[in-house]
Amino acid sequence: MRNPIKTALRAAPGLAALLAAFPALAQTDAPPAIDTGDTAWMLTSTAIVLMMTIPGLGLFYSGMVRKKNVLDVCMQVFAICAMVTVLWMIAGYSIAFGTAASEGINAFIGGFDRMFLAGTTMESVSYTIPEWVFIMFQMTFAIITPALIIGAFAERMKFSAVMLFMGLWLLVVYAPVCHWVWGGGFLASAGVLDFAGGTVVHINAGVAGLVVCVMLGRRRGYGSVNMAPHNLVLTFVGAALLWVGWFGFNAGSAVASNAIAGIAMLNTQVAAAGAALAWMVVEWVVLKKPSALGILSGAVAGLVAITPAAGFVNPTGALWIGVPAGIACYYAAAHLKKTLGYDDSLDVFGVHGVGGIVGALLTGIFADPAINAAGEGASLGAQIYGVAVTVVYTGVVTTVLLLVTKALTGLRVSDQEEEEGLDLALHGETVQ
Amino acid sequence: MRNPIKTALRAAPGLAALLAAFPALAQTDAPPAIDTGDTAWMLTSTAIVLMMTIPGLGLFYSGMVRKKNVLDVCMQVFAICAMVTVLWMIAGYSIAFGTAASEGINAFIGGFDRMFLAGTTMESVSYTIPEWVFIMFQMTFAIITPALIIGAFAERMKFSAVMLFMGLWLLVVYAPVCHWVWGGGFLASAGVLDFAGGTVVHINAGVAGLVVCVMLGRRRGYGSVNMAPHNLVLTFVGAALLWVGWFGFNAGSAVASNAIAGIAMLNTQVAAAGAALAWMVVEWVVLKKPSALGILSGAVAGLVAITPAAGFVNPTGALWIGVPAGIACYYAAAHLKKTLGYDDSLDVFGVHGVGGIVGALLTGIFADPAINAAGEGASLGAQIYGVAVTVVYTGVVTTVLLLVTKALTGLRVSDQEEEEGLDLALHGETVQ
Amino acid sequence: MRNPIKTALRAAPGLAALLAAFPALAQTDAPPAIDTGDTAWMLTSTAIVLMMTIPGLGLFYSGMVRKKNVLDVCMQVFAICAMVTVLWMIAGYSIAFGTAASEGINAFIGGFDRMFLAGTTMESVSYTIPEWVFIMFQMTFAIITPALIIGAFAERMKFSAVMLFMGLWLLVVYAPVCHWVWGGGFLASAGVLDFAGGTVVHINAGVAGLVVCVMLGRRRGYGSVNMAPHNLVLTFVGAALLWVGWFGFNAGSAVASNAIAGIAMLNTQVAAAGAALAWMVVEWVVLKKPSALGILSGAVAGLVAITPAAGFVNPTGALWIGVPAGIACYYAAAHLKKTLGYDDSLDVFGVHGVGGIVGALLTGIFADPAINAAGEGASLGAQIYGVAVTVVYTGVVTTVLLLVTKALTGLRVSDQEEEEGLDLALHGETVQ
Amino acid sequence: MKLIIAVIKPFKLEAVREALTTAGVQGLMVSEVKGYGRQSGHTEIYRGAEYTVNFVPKIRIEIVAADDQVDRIADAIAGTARTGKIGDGKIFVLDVQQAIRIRTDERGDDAL
Amino acid sequence: MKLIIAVIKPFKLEAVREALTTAGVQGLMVSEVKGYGRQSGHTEIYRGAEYTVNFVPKIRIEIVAADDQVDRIADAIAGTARTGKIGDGKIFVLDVQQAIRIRTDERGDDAL
Amino acid sequence: MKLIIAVIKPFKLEAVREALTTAGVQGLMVSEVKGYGRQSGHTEIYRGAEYTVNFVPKIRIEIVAADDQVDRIADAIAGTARTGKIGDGKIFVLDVQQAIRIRTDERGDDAL
Ligand SMILES: Nc1ncnc2c1ncn2[C@@H]1O[C@H](COP(=O)(O)OP(=O)(O)O)[C@@H](O)[C@H]1O
Ligand SMILES: Nc1ncnc2c1ncn2[C@@H]1O[C@H](COP(=O)(O)OP(=O)(O)O)[C@@H](O)[C@H]1O
Ligand SMILES: Nc1ncnc2c1ncn2[C@@H]1O[C@H](COP(=O)(O)OP(=O)(O)O)[C@@H](O)[C@H]1O
Repeated sequence: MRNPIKTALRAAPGLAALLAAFPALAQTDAPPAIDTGDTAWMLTSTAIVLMMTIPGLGLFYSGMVRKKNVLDVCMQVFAICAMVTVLWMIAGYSIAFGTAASEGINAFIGGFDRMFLAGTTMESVSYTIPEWVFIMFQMTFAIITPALIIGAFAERMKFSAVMLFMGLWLLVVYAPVCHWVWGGGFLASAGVLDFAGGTVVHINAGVAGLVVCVMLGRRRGYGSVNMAPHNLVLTFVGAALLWVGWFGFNAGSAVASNAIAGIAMLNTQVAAAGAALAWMVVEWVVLKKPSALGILSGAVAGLVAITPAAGFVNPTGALWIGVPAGIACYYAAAHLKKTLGYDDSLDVFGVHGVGGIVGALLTGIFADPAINAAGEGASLGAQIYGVAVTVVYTGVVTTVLLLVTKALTGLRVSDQEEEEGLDLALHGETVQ
Repeated sequence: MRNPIKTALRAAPGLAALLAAFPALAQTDAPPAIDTGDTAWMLTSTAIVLMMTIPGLGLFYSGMVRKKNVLDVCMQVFAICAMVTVLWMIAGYSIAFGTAASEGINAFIGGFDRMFLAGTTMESVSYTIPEWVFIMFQMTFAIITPALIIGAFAERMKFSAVMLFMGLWLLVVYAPVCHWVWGGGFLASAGVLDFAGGTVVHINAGVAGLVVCVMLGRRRGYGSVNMAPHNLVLTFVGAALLWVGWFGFNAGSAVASNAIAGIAMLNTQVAAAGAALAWMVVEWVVLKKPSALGILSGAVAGLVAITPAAGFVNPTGALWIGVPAGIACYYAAAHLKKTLGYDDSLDVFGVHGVGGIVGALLTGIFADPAINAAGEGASLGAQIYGVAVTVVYTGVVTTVLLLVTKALTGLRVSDQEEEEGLDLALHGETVQ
Repeated sequence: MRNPIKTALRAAPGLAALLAAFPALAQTDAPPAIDTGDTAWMLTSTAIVLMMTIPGLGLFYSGMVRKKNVLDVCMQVFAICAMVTVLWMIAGYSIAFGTAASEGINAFIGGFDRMFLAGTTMESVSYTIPEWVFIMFQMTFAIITPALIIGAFAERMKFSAVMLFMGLWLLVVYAPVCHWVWGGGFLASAGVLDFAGGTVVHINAGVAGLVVCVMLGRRRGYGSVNMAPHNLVLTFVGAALLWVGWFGFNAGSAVASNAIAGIAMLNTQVAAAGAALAWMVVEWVVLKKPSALGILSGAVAGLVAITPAAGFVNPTGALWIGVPAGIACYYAAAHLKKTLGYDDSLDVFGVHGVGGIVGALLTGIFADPAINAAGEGASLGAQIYGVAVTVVYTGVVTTVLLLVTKALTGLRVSDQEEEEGLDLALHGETVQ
Repeated sequence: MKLIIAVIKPFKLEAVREALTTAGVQGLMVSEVKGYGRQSGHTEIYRGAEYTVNFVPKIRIEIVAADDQVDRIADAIAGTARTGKIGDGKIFVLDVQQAIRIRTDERGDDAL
Repeated sequence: MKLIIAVIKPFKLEAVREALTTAGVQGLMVSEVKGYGRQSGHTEIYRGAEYTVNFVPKIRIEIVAADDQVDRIADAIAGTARTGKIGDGKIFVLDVQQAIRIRTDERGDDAL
Repeated sequence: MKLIIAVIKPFKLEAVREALTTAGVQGLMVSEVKGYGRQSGHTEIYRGAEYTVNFVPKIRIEIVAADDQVDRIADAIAGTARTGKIGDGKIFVLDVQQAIRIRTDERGDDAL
């Protein structure tokens, strides 16, 4: 039988933080008790991380597309949420947090022993919370990661292709990478620090987005037709809900209601603010007008960048992660994309890929042992290793999955459907 | 004097769950202590259940009406929220959770001893939380139930009639039915399982909605004029906030921050996802295009259906409650309504009535004693009894209250007001 | 070295409440332990108070302006959120909650010992929560207060002027006033009761708003051009999120997960409802049509008015604070403004100034020692004193800061920019 | 050929379109306009401000038709759009020199 | 009868409407158009993409009037809408063959 | 002078505007209309209700031009807007009596 405590210790974001906080847990086998306060915070965190995706991400993205494609974006986000829920329950959680028979295999994948959540009972405890809550919390991470990718191929991909690709990607890319970092896999062993998912969630989604948009090709009329965001009020609301929900994402990754959760929340706030201001100032200087799209994008860039670092750095460190992230992502979205010529519709790579990499690397630099003893062993080298492995794996496997999807359903809508708008063409609906 | 502990034990959703969890409470009279963790979760649950109604339900519904009626819908939801708050404090809580002088009466109605919240002090405890919090939590349920009904008569009922009818309905229908199930009334004694309000909230509102829309008659032009939803982005946001808030509704009904809350949250997620996918797939197969309205409606259908079962079933059971609920509600909204010819504008009966009944019955089948000892006595018979009693009572009394309202204020706006739109005609405002 | 416990005791909203609740704390120096339940509720409160500003306030305000200025409003709110975050971390928290060298100075200002959050460690505790959490919670109050002001000068102030003025105002007005009331300053000593910020937040912002709109002059075409709210659905969502978030604001000001938090939440709900109904009824009687704008404004008026009283009064008291607040604010927005002729675009003074004053005064009348022992010493005199001091200080200093801003950046956009709309003129964007 | 411009009440659009189809009209354009006329607008009040909105929403229908069709078409519109209350709208007829079907380059009546 | 089409800057609408009422005009139609002319549009930049928006929002006013009213009306419009800056707009006059008031079936000048 | 009214498919707007600029057109008005013609609309289904939406979104372009420019302009529009599929749209030409540039009070061809 699997040992619930060992599983619990392996199965978590903010792992090192917790080992530091509860050293005793690592040594004894006494069943840990449930703490109602910790559980309350994790229930709340779960709710607000779900809110990041629906409606948060849906609004953030749908405000940026043209009016004829807005419902398609909302529906993709919502359908991914539903599909990942069922897949996570059936197999995703097991692949990420189950225990493979051999230790060699377990370094890479978590096994199929926990399919349909087998083995979880009313007494199962992860850390100091019921395992049901831990499953739910992790599920919300599994939901948002594929949903992030849709920004890269918005306004041109078939709905059937989206569903097929995302289902495969969850099981073949997300779940294993999640296992490597949080499920006791080889990246955790290598000392890669990722408090709340900079690598697992953001670099992962950012790179996948880049691959998809390159393989799909640009939108019709890209570069000549005006594709300005149709309603940035939606994007404002989306960015705001992402920000608020990110407290659950980052402070929730402490898996406890304690000082680590507190500093993680504060760092999240400071980095988001720093990056938002940085993007705004750069735009103000360069383009003479600070834009709403700019400051909102900047905030998200900062949130992405602080994700791996939230429970490891001090607030000043958070500021120094946020500001460069805002500038780097501005550069990526405004210049790199133009130079390289790919059409990453809503800058998934520019914000999540680049912001995630900036954050992952700076975590190695700014980790402060006074905040979290686990930060002591932080090294830039380990961080680079973690980033590199993820980029390569995701890049390659995403390509393969897209080829499979293309063979089965095709990837792009027809020219006429693209012209008409995906809302009407694919869903028979329009926004008035 | 009434015994606060006994009241507390009677006065609660998820009652059986709690009796199982704290058996000691049932035997001793020692004042239970407040648990800060449980209280934290219940404060949070209260906040997000309120968020289900404002703005959640307001957005869900207002996106589905025509542009000329959108503010009327928002305003009805908001005004009901305000009015029920005051009525609940004055009399509703007392009727639902007070103690009638005689036990015979108490089976049906809770008495008037707690009007204006008399008897609640800073020391009053319900379960392990301050009674103030319990009052607030229950208030949010009392708010959303009448608000759900407005979807059935949207776009044609007088605002004054809405207010009068809703005030009466709260006191004469909602509060007593709430007492029957959660306040120690006869349905609880009969072994009817309703974890978080499938009967009290959803069947109740669904049946009332059906009665109102039939008595009011159809909207002008129904069947010939295009009444397509004017902005499904609003409906998307509304459905998403309902989903998130439902965690407070269902997991909050554990009245504790524990494994029951955890499994209730997970079940909620799984059932919503299953029903959303089911509705989407049926639509895809039947109509060739999966619509945003469809998947959003499906999710709500699943949330409704899992409500009575959330703390009694395992996740696989939740999936098997969600999927049929999605299909049944699709059928009700797309076919049953057409066949019978009533104009339930936004399918309150089709989703809440039908979904509620599906959920109530399947709770009797899927209740798993390994999850919750209280599920042991589950029986389809008791569930059918509970549904039948509620349908009949609500159906009859709602009819009477509508006749009273009609006599006092009239029910429908004039043809010209309906044509012009209720926003301008009743509130002097329009959305640009 | 400063004593962390004494600081904690001084440094808090709902101060008196806590002194009453934990009398022991005031006498011993034993380090208080962290309570995970209290911490969970404060983490949650922080998240939902941030949600009040982004997106809540942004939506509430942007729905009320004309379509050409909607993004400018959103962006101001968002940029203030980011800027205040950084300023609060650098100096604001220190000014408000630091300890000045001399006691004489400390009555007025908190000193610069805590700049860059110096001195806060992973062991720092405020009350029963990590100090990081307390810093974050307070930060969300510091964010919303200046953001409230923008409603007064909406549709005509330069974005650069907004940023400069707000940065100054935070440090020179907000932080000191916060210190006076919650940081151990002279208003606390004088027995002024302000549970959650009626004076610090609402009167402060309301008066500042009045000063700005008078100094800026009216919008072009004020009184002849139709400036009706362009989309009250946004305002509905904003008001609803303000309402929900206010639970964190008021119940969070208990800095604990207990009966005080419970009664504060219930009072918040009742007062909001009472004021919403009051405004609606007045409008219905006077103008024959109850408007969405009216009931939404009324709810906010009630929320403002209950803020200073939330943890001191009983629910009936809350109702008697809400109802007059709704009526008084209706009068201020609909008549006083007209009579005096200033153009407070979105009635910041009419709702927050007037509502705040009504609430502050009525707190002195309705404070109930059975709810909170700290209410025993409540006196109308002390309340008037608190209001007067704040009005004068804010009025004078805001004027000075505006003159400084005017000299450095100018205050108003050009006539042509105002005509064209601030979205396009200042940010190069439009809502389609 | 003639251009017929009709301004009608919005809720009459569907009925008028059907009447026109019956009358043999095969093509037309519809747009939203704000009308100003005898029919008065409404008053908006919000937070003390009071404005008269002079404009009333109307629908404009435009049809280019052969000369001999004009009367039938005008009658079809007038007959269907009439409610007898102020604000029913107007029909205007203008002369058209030329019509071209873009797809086929047909000209004149053939292009309609 | 004549159809007068005026394209003006949006913020001049209310003033022009008042001037027209003063000049005795009792009915008109207003619609929103995008204008293209000497007045140049603006540039939109977002995340590296840069587009010139050539069109400028304008308001089109249409009035059908008796022949002898046309000059007065055109003068009233031009006088009120003029700012002297590029983009003030145009007035076009077309001939109208027939006008019908739907409500009463009145024809010609009586229908206006 | 003539008024040229062209109804085209929305996605052709930018191309047509460029062709017109090349053809020397210096001013025009663009508005959105709902077109009804041979090209059929689509069916909307929601929760059991089924409606045929008869109207198709179109763009109307209006240009007032000197008489001798009309053919070139019409050709430029037709040539650019043609896809060969049903629904490409129409061009109508009407006579214009007078044109005034509001800014300068210029009249006739000078006002264009
Ligand atoms: N002279 C006119 N020129 C252009 N449009 C007109 C004219 N007179 C009326 N209209 C249009 O016809 C509509 C109806 O006219 P109105 O005077 O309100 O009622 P009725 O047609 O019943 O006399 C107006 O809203 C306006 O759009
Ligand atoms: N030849 C034309 N045909 C139709 N509309 C025109 C024409 N020329 C100009 N317009 C309209 O008049 C508006 C103003 O014209 P513009 O050339 O910008 O300035 P001005 O009228 O001051 O010369 C344009 O935006 C366009 O809508
Ligand atoms: N007689 C007409 N009068 C006014 N507009 C017309 C007329 N006929 C067609 N149209 C417009 O032209 C558009 C295209 O016409 P349609 O019959 O669909 O295709 P085609 O131009 O290829 O024959 C229609 O949508 C309508 O807006």
